[in-house]
Parts: sequence; structure tokens; C-alpha cells
Amino acid sequence: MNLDSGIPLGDWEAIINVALLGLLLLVTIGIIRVRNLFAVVMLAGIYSLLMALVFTLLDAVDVAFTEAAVGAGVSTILSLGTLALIDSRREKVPNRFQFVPLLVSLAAGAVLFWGMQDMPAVGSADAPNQVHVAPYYITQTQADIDVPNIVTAVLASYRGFDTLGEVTVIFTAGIGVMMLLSAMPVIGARRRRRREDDDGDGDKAPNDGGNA
Amino acid sequence: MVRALGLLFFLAVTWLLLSGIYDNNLLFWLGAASCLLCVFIARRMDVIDHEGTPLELGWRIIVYWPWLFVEIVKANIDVIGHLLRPTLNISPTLIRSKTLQRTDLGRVIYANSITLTPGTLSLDIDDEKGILVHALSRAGAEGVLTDDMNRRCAALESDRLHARAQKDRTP
Amino acid sequence: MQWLGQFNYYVFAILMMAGIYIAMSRGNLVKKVVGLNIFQASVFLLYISSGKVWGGTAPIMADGLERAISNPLPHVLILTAIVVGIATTSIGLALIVRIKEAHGTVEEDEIAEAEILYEQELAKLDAEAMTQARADAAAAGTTGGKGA
Amino acid sequence: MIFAIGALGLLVAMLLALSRALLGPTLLDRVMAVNMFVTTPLLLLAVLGYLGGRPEFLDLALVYALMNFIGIIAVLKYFRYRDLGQSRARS
Amino acid sequence: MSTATQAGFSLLASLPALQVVVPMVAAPICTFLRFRNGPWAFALLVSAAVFWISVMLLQQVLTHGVISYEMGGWAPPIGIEYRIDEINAFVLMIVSGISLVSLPYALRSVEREVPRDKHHLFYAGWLLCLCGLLGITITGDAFNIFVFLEISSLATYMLMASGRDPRALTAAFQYLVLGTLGATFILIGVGLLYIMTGTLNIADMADRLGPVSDTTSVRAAAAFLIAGIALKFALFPAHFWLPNGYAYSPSAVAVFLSATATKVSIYVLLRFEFTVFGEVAAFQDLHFARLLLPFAVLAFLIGSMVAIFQTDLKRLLAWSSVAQIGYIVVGIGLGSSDGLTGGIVHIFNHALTKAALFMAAGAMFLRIGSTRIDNLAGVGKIMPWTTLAFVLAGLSLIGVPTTAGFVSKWYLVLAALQHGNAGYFLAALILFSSILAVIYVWRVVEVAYFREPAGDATVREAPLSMLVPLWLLTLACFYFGLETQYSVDIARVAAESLLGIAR
Amino acid sequence: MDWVTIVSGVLVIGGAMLTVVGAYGTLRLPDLYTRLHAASVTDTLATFMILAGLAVPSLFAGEWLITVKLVFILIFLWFTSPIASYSVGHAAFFAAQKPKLDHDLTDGEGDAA
Amino acid sequence: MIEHLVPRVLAKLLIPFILLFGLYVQFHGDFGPGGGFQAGVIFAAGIILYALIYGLDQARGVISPGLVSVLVALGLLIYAGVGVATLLLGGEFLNYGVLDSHDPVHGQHLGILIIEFGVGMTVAAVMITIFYQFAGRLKITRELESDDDDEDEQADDHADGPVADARGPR
Repeated sequence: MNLDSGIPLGDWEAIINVALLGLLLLVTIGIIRVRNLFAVVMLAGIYSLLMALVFTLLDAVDVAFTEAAVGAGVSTILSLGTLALIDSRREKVPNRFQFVPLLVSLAAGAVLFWGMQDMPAVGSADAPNQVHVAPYYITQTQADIDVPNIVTAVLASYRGFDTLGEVTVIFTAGIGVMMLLSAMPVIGARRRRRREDDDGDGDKAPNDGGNA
Repeated sequence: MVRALGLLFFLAVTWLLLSGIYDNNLLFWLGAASCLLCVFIARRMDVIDHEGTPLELGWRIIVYWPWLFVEIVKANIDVIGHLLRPTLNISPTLIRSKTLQRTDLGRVIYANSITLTPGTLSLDIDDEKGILVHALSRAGAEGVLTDDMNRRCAALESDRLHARAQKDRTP
Repeated sequence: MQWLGQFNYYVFAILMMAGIYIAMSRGNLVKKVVGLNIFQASVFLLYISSGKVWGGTAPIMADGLERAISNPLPHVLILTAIVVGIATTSIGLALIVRIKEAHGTVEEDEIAEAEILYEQELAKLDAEAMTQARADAAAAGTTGGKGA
Repeated sequence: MIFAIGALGLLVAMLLALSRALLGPTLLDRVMAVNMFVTTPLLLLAVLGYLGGRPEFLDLALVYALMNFIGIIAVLKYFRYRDLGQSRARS
Repeated sequence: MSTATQAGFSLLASLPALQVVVPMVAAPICTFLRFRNGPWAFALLVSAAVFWISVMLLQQVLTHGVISYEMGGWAPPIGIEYRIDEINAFVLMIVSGISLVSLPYALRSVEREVPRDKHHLFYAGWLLCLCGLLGITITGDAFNIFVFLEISSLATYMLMASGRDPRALTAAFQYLVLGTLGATFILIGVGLLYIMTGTLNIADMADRLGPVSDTTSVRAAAAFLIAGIALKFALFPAHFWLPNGYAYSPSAVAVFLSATATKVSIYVLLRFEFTVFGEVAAFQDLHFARLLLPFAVLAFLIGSMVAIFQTDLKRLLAWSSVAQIGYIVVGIGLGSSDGLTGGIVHIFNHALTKAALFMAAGAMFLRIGSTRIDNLAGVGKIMPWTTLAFVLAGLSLIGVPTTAGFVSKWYLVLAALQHGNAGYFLAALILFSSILAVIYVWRVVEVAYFREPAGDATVREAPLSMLVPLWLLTLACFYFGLETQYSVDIARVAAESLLGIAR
Repeated sequence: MDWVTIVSGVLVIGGAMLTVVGAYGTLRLPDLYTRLHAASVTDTLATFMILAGLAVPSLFAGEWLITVKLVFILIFLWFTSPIASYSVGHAAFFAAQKPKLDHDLTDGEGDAA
Repeated sequence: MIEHLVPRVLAKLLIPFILLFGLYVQFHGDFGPGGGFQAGVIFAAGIILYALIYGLDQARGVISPGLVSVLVALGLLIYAGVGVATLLLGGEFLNYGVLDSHDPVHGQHLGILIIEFGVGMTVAAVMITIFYQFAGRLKITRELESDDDDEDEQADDHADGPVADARGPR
């Protein structure tokens, strides 16, 4: 019932796509400009949600699912947890203009824009990556694995080893965070001095910099 | 135990409605296992009580919802009228509404009903002082003060719920 | 769909630039991590856009589906990349927490100051320890000499 | 057609909500804007399902709602205690 | 059941998979081992197994040629392929060998520098890092490289920050930002290549690159790949994460990482440079690694110079690593058979040398509690064996004849001399940088031998568990300086196979 | 144009307009508390209208599973959105962010809190 | 505690259904969007919600950190274990076809089901672990620095923190 409008389906997709990407750019500008870290975290959540919408529009439902769950959910919560721990509410304004980062990002952008001249247009059905390996997945999955969701089939079987790697990555993150955050805090010189200033006799904190 | 079984029933119904695949044996058993696991975790979490699985509300809540829905629509029309008027004609008002409910669950239902109807917003619940309500207009505030919703929410609480709440409160 | 051309890729490039810029220029470590997130998410856009077929549909088979199907492979790759992204974010945030505990700040300039202080303090302690050891050694030497 | 018009309307609403999130002025204004902002994409997601002819992907909208809910609870906790691990015994 | 067994579990045929899977499975098991030294012993065992596998693989490759293993039984462009030729078999052996040698060493060092209740996590991280490095090396799939790169990177961040020095945290964070930028650049490069060719398999990619090799997209992909990989192996302008990272992380970690992590990234560079782009005619003139030459030259000059002025031994060694990476990249950038041989063999030799040096530094840290050069006064007298090993390995670092370091520099200079006047200049610069190396090694020697020991008298020689690996590596530096059959010959075969594809 | 299309069209487009009105309200109204009222328009009636507008054609096409999922979404939203509004309002009120009031029928809590 | 009333009551109602939704996503990954990873995140989100509302200590009592850290490793082991099983059965690593000697397609089904379960387990456990670590960190540092005043005061006064924040971004 949505194809009777005279405007082909793809056009609607494209119009909404452009609008969403515009919003995405707006959010990014917001993230650059806003200095309050809490607001930055909130905007980063919005960024993920918008990204997930764009992914849905581009037919990547599974990816959108993950991005919404991870970007908007877990990573917001983790960021809030961090903000609670570091108790830093505002970012300091850099006192000098940062030239090198601008240069690097402009250089990378320039290379990309230059490189895009010869790239196939978005959504064309005869792009190289639509005609080489992908057709096999689309046509053969039912015969090989018989799973309706091709993404699951590719993820778990055709490229199952990548997914094993992915699980290892998340495992590494788990034990990494376990290791980092269950360790006793080490106290640097600045903190130690401040503490010694606070109470005159100062606790003779052992020099845990490995010099003991 | 009855409550856990009730929760299990609702979970099973939810699973079946979400799933939509009924010709797969494996999936059926996985679904059963999932529901049991959820009930198990819920029991461990101790969320299966008169608040988590309010079976006592029974049919009353089903009668309450349509009424609430009509209220919501009316309130929406009211607020939209405020918003679309060329000159903003609002008169924000803060009131306290004494709660007539006897249980926490009832108070929560009342507070949420207030929040859910646009134009009124509950800011705080206090056992003695009642619910603090922010209203977009004086009229909306007076609508809350008529206690219509308040009474209906209080009527949701059966005596069994109340008894249960008393029992849960004194462990 | 020609009018759209490579719009998605352009947006990807701009987001990527913004991400790099935030990650590199900002002194605040939390903002750096947010910048990295933006940067990584922009790459997701590149991949997913490349897999799209206009008028196509998601690569999930259903009965009577007769439309073109978008390429599932980039989706799989990006699922992995998202996981990598959250893993990096969580380790980065954990490191930030530890840095804050150690140095009392999450601003890069102040951390650099704190590290210089720390190094000075280490050097001071070393010097103290060394003079102490020299004195001990000297004392031991004299007493030893006398004993012999 | 109707879905497309609906989607465009929702996009406008998203733009407005986003400007509130960017304007602030207070942090809680942003939180509120984010909360409203999540509802609109959720609806857009549902509409897009129909526009793209695959309405069965509504699970995604549920995830949006769910994550928004948990995020809001985390924000509340952050504002109230500055500690996500705070037990209620302390209050 | 019995039929399935007969259908053939063949250990020999499964070796490529086991090479990566063994440490990957071992890591979670390692987190369960909470008893004293259990994780360490387990990691050592696994490392030994992994080393054995890599030796078997190298043997197979040298006798039977390239091994291809299809993960999940799906043929290459559809599934993931493990593809082992001479070069990556060689790198696999280096990585697993270094892990095996440095683990005995790690026992005492980790006991001292990592809290006791974190040991199971530490060694699990070690195994994951090993698994990641091996996975990067062995795989024949471009995206798989990224996945394993991230495994090794995440494990590295965690290992770096596992010690007690607060500066390690900042260093790890810095590496995290740069490493993620680098890895994501690689991801962009792989993505662009995928968009242009439609495949992720490296061999298939090389086949399909021909028709599109003129496009700007492929060139942009190459640029992103090279930039990303260069960030990962700390080539000169992107090097600044490395000195702090190696200097402040626990000694054992520094030993392991300095000898393996950057080397594997360089291998990835070789792989893309020669296997993917090398085959395409359009790139033969361009020769991307040659663009890296100026940076490489700057790297070894500046690295050596900065190393001279360091006050901390570990930092000195780390800066010297920056310089040595420069040498390797020079070898690759020259692109000739000799240059490539020199580069590859220097990967091996530098791994030996730098591991030995960091081991010596770590042993001094264990006993003296500091690696500030001022504190090392007279260490030659109180820790004679350690210091002697340091000096001998230092000779290899300088490139004194009869040491391994000399062999690789010899090939580098040979290769440079083939390039006319610019080549002579380059050779002169390499020699100049070696003189700089003499200076910074001498600084340590001077302090160690010609100053009176100041520390307390309780300082003893390093424990045997550290001395044995240290001396093993030190003697290896000399062995491979005299007997070049295993190092140079394999490197030459590898270099020629890379170039052979290119021609 | 059969009646299904008309009904669902009216509902979806009407709902979309309501979200615009709600979002416009959050821009127009003066302070956080009043904005929350506008936001709840989006959360309640607009959501209901759009989801109902989508449910009508799917019910008509016999795809009742989709309708069920739409109902789930609606229930979830209507259960959680009051919590969100309440949380935000509560946090603001106890952060001593005073509402702009015309009438305070309490004992001056709007000023004091 | 009273101000937590509204979230608490509704969370009680919703948490079992959130967990069920996570499991639904886990087992319907074959048929629609979803799979182990997404399911793990949603399931963990349910637990995190519980921890946020009832406090970390109580959540730790229900889902003990020890158990979670076992599950972290177990999920990965399940996944890799399937691979090792396929190796032992004579197939390539992760070639699930050999899991069923008669019907490779069924073997693939089985393999995907098991490994997705492993993925979900690891992801959920890792997410919960990470949350536990972040949320529990303040307590560790507090105990160690109980003499360090400036850490303690923020958590206890309700007015000061939010006021500074709510006042606006600039």
C-alpha cells in the first residue's frame, strides 16, 4: 500500500536518509561545542540512536538493534558511571588553538573525499561488493544452513571465526575492566601532596610507584 | 507460589505472543526454559510480591484503564489547545493532593495516572503530605483536586491487596 | 536514485573528521573517548551504506519476498566492530577512572603536570635513599675498618 | 504515502526536540529532551517498518523504549547520588 | 562416534587452527586458576605448546609450501581462510618463541610488580595478547586482521596498566586513543578495499584489485591502511605512545611487547604492501612503503638521538626501539630483495636483542627498584651476570660484527648501496645512527662499571629464573650473528616469496 | 481509497502532527516543568495514534502478531514514560530548580524546596 | 526511600519481562533481527536496572560477582568448545556440519544455537561485570581514603551536587 504513491520506495528511503544524516551532523556539532560532560554523554546517546535509525533505513536491522542497545544503553550507563567516579562536570577550555589535530583530521578527510570520486554510488545494485561474495550468501544460505536471517548465518557460520574473535574481544574487555577497577588505587604525587596539605602530619603513604 | 505461577503464566503468554513461531519444538522448549529462568531470577531478586505481580488488582484495573484512557485524551486536547494558542495562556500551579490510597502500589498508580495525563505532573510522593502536583493551568489543578482519579485509584485496592501489603511491610 | 550519489559517504567523511578532531584536540579524557566513539561509529556508516541496495530490503528471508536484498556481509562486519567499539570504550573509561584516582584530574595538561611532579618526587626519594645508603655504607665501612 | 508523510512529520518533531536538547538551558532540560527524542525515533522506526514493507522488525522499537527507560533511571541515580552503585539503605 | 573419529581428527592438519585457538581457549581457563603460580605455570605450558605448533608449521611450510586452512569448512572468499607462507610462519615462530622465553622471566617480575590477586587476570591477558598477535599473523582475511588486532590491543592496554606505576595508566590511555585511531584507519582501508573489490580474503582481493587499481578509492584505501598500520607500529611522527608505554609497564610486559607487538604490525604492512598492492601493476611504480622511507630515516635518527638523553634505562631502550623500527621500515621501503631480507631478519634479530635488553633492565628494576640510570651506579659489580648480558646484547643493538644486529644491518647497508648516491647517503646515516647507539649503550656501561655502587649492600644478583632466559637470548644474539642459516635464509626465502608475488 | 487507508492515514498523520505540536511546545514553554507537560503529549496521545494507525492495516491484513507487538510497545511506553517524567521533575524539584508559578496552592513549597 | 517509590514499583513489574525479552531475542536470532550479542546486552540491562534501583549490594547478592566472572569465561569456552568438538569430529574448526553426522544442515542449526548461547552468556556476563566494577569502584576508593574528605561529601549531600549541575551548561 505504500508503493501506490507514485514516488518509488527508494526515493522515500533516500529522502528520510538525508534528513536523518542531517540531524546526525547537527548532533555532532553539538557534541563538539557543548562543554558540559553530562550533556556530551546525553548527546552521544542521541548520536547512537540516530545512527541506529539510519542503519534501519539502510536495511541493517541487526546492526541497528546492536547499536541501539550498546550505544544508547550500555555505553551511556558506563559513561554516567565514569562521570560519577571522576566527578568532573565541565571540560576545560583548551587555552591554545590545537593545530595538529585539525591538520590530521583535514588530511584524513581530504584523502577520503578524494578517494570517493571513484566509489560506486550508495545503494547501486551493481557495485563490486554487491556482485562478488554477497550473492552467494543471499542465494545459498537457505540450502547450506537454512536459517531465515542471513546475517545470523554469516555471523555464526560463514564467518564464525570472526565472531569467536568478537567474543574474545568482549572477554578481554571484561577481564581488563576487572583487572583495572578492582585494583587498589595508586596515588600520584599531586594527589598525595594535596592530601598531605589537608592534614598537617600527612599520612606517610608508601611510595607505590615501584620505588619501595 | 501462586504469584510465581501467575508470573510464569504472564511470561509464557508474552513469549508466545512475541514469538509467533509455533511449529518449532526446540523453540517451544527453549521458551519454557526461558520463562522458568526468568521466574527463578525474579524470585531470587524478590520482585515477586504484591507490587511486582499485582494479581489482586484483578478485573478492577481492566475497568480503570479505559476510563484513564478517556481522561488522557481529554487532557491531551486541553494541552494541545494551550500549546497552539497564539498567545501563551498558561498559569502553572503547584498543589498537594492528599492520597486516599492505602498501599504504595495504589499511590504509584495514582501518581503515574496524574503524570500520564498531560497537563498534570506529579513531582513527589509523600506518605503524609500527599502527592505534589504541578499543573499547566489552574483548571487542571482544580481537576486534580476534585479527587475523581484519586478515588478511582483507591477503589482499585482490594482488601486482599491491602492485607498483603501489610504483611510484606513487616517482614 | 542518482541524485543521492554518495551523500552517505560524504556524511561519513565529515563525521570521521569530527571524531578525529574531538579525539585528538580535546584535553578532557572523557571527551576524547566520546570522540573515538563518534569516529568509530562513522566507519559503521561507511560499511552499512556500501551494503545498501535502494528499494531493497533487510537480509532476512520471509515468505513471498521478491525484492532485492541488501548485502549482509557489511552488517556482520559492523556487528563485530560495534562490539570492538564498546570494548575499547569500557577499557578507556576504566583507565580514566584510574587516572583520576592517581592524579586527581582528567585534563591532559594537568595530568602532564602531575606526572612531572611525580617524577620529581621519585628523583628526590632516590637521591635521599642514595645519600642514606652512602652514609650507611660509609658508617659500615668505618666500623668494619676498625673491627679489622 | 501516508507513512511517508507521517515519517516526515516525525522528522520535524525530532528536529525540534533536538534543538531543545542542544539549547538546554539546564541539564534536566536536556534529559527531558532526550527522553522525548527517544520516543519520536521509536515511532519513526515503527513507521519505517511499514514504509519499507517489513513491519515485523518492531522488536527494535521495543529495544529503544527499554534502553531509554534504563538510561533515564541511570540518569536519575546519577543526579541523586553521584554513584550508580548506591544502595537504598543509605538514603 | 567411531566413524567420526575415523573420519579423521588429524593433529597435523588442524595445526593452523590450533595455533590461535589454544591460547584463546587457555585464557578463560586461566582466569579460573587462583592458586599460587598456577596461572603462570599454565601460561608457560600453553606457550610451549604454541611454540611447538609454530615450529611444526614452519617446518611444514618450508617442506610443502603454502598451507591454507578453511575455517568452518567454507572455501576462501565465502569463509575465513588461514594462509601460512614462509613469512608469517617465521613471524609466528618469533612471537610464540618470545612468549615462551619471557614467561619464565615473568614469574619473579610479575610477582613484584603486579598485585598477587590479579595474577590470573594478568596471565589471561598475556595469553589473549599472544592469541591476538598470532591471529593477526596467521590469518588470510583482511577483516580478521582487524578483529585480532583489537584483541591484542585491548590485552595490551590492560597489561600495560596492570603495574603499580601511575604513569603507566596515562601511557596506556594514550596508546588506547592512538591505537584505536590506527585500528579504525585500518578498518576504513579494509572497508574501501571491500567496497571496490567485494571480497575480504587477501588473496582474492589481490586478484580482483586489477581492474579497479586505477581508482582513487583504492589509493585512498592504501593510504588509510598504511597510516593506520604505521600508527600501530609507532613509526616516527606517531611514535609518542611507545616510550612511555614500554617504560612504565611491568618489565615482563615490556619484554614481550617490545619484541613482538610492533613486529607483527610491520608484518601486516608487508602483507598489504606486497601481497595485496604488490600484485597490481599500477602500484609497482608507486610502492607505498617507499613513502615511509623519510619517516623511517627520521625515526632512527631521532630515536637514537633522544635515547642518548634519557635518564631512565627503560625509556632509553624504548626510544631505541623507535629507532630500530626505523631500520626495519627502511629495509621494507627499499623494496629490493636484500633490503627486504634485511628488514625481515631485523624483525627477528631486534626481537631477540630488545627482549634481552629489556630483560636485563627488568632484572635491575627487580633488585634495585628503579631503572633511573643514576641509580644503576656500580650495578656491574653487584649484578655482574645481568650487566654482562646487557652489555653483550647492547653490542648486538649497536651492530658489532659477530652479533645478530650486525647481520641485519649488513643487509640493510647492502641494499642501500644499490641505490646510487641517495643510497650511499642512507648507508652513511645508518652507520651514523649506529654510532649514536654506541653512545647510549656506553652511557649505561659507564655508569654500571665505572662508578661506585651506592645502593644498599643487600642487592644481589638477579634470580636464576630471570638469568636463564636473559642469557639464552643474549647467546642467541651471538649464535644468530655467526650462524645465519636459520634466520637469514628463512628471511630470504620469505622476502623472495613476497617479491616473487610482486613480480 | 478504502476505509482502512483513510483511518490509518488520519491516525498516523494526526499522530505525527501531535508529535510536532508536542516538540514545538517544549520549545515554546518557559520552564522545565511546563515543557514536561508538552512532552507528555508526545508520549501519550501521539504515540497511541501512530501505533493505532499502524495497527489498523496490519489487523486488517490479518497480521495480528504485528498488532500484538505494537500493543506491547504502547504498554511499555505508557508504563515507563510517567517514570521518566516523574524522575526528571522530581530531580529538578529537589535540585531546587524553582518552577515558574502563577498559583502555589501548597504551603510555599515551590519557593522553599 | 519514598522518592524511589515510583521507579521501584514499576521496575518490579517490568524486570522479569525485560529478562524474558532478552531471552526471546537470544533464541529468535535465527528468524529475525537479534542474536546472542543483542540478547546479552538486553539481559544485562535488566540486571543493571535492578542494580540501579535496589543498589549494588543487593544486586550482588542476587547475581554474585563470582558467578558472573565464571560465566564470562564459560561463554567463550562454550563457543570455542564447539569449535574444538568439530575439530575432534574430523571437520574444520567451527564446521558445525559435522555435529550431526547424518544431516549437515541440522548440524549447522545446532552449532549456531549453541554458539549464540555462548555469545549471549559472555556478553551478558561481561556487561554485568563491567557495571559492577564501575558502580562498585567508589566504595573501594572510599574505604581506602576515608580520611580524604573531598571524596566523601559529594555523595551525602543531596542538594549541592545537582544544584551546581542543574544551573546550566555555561
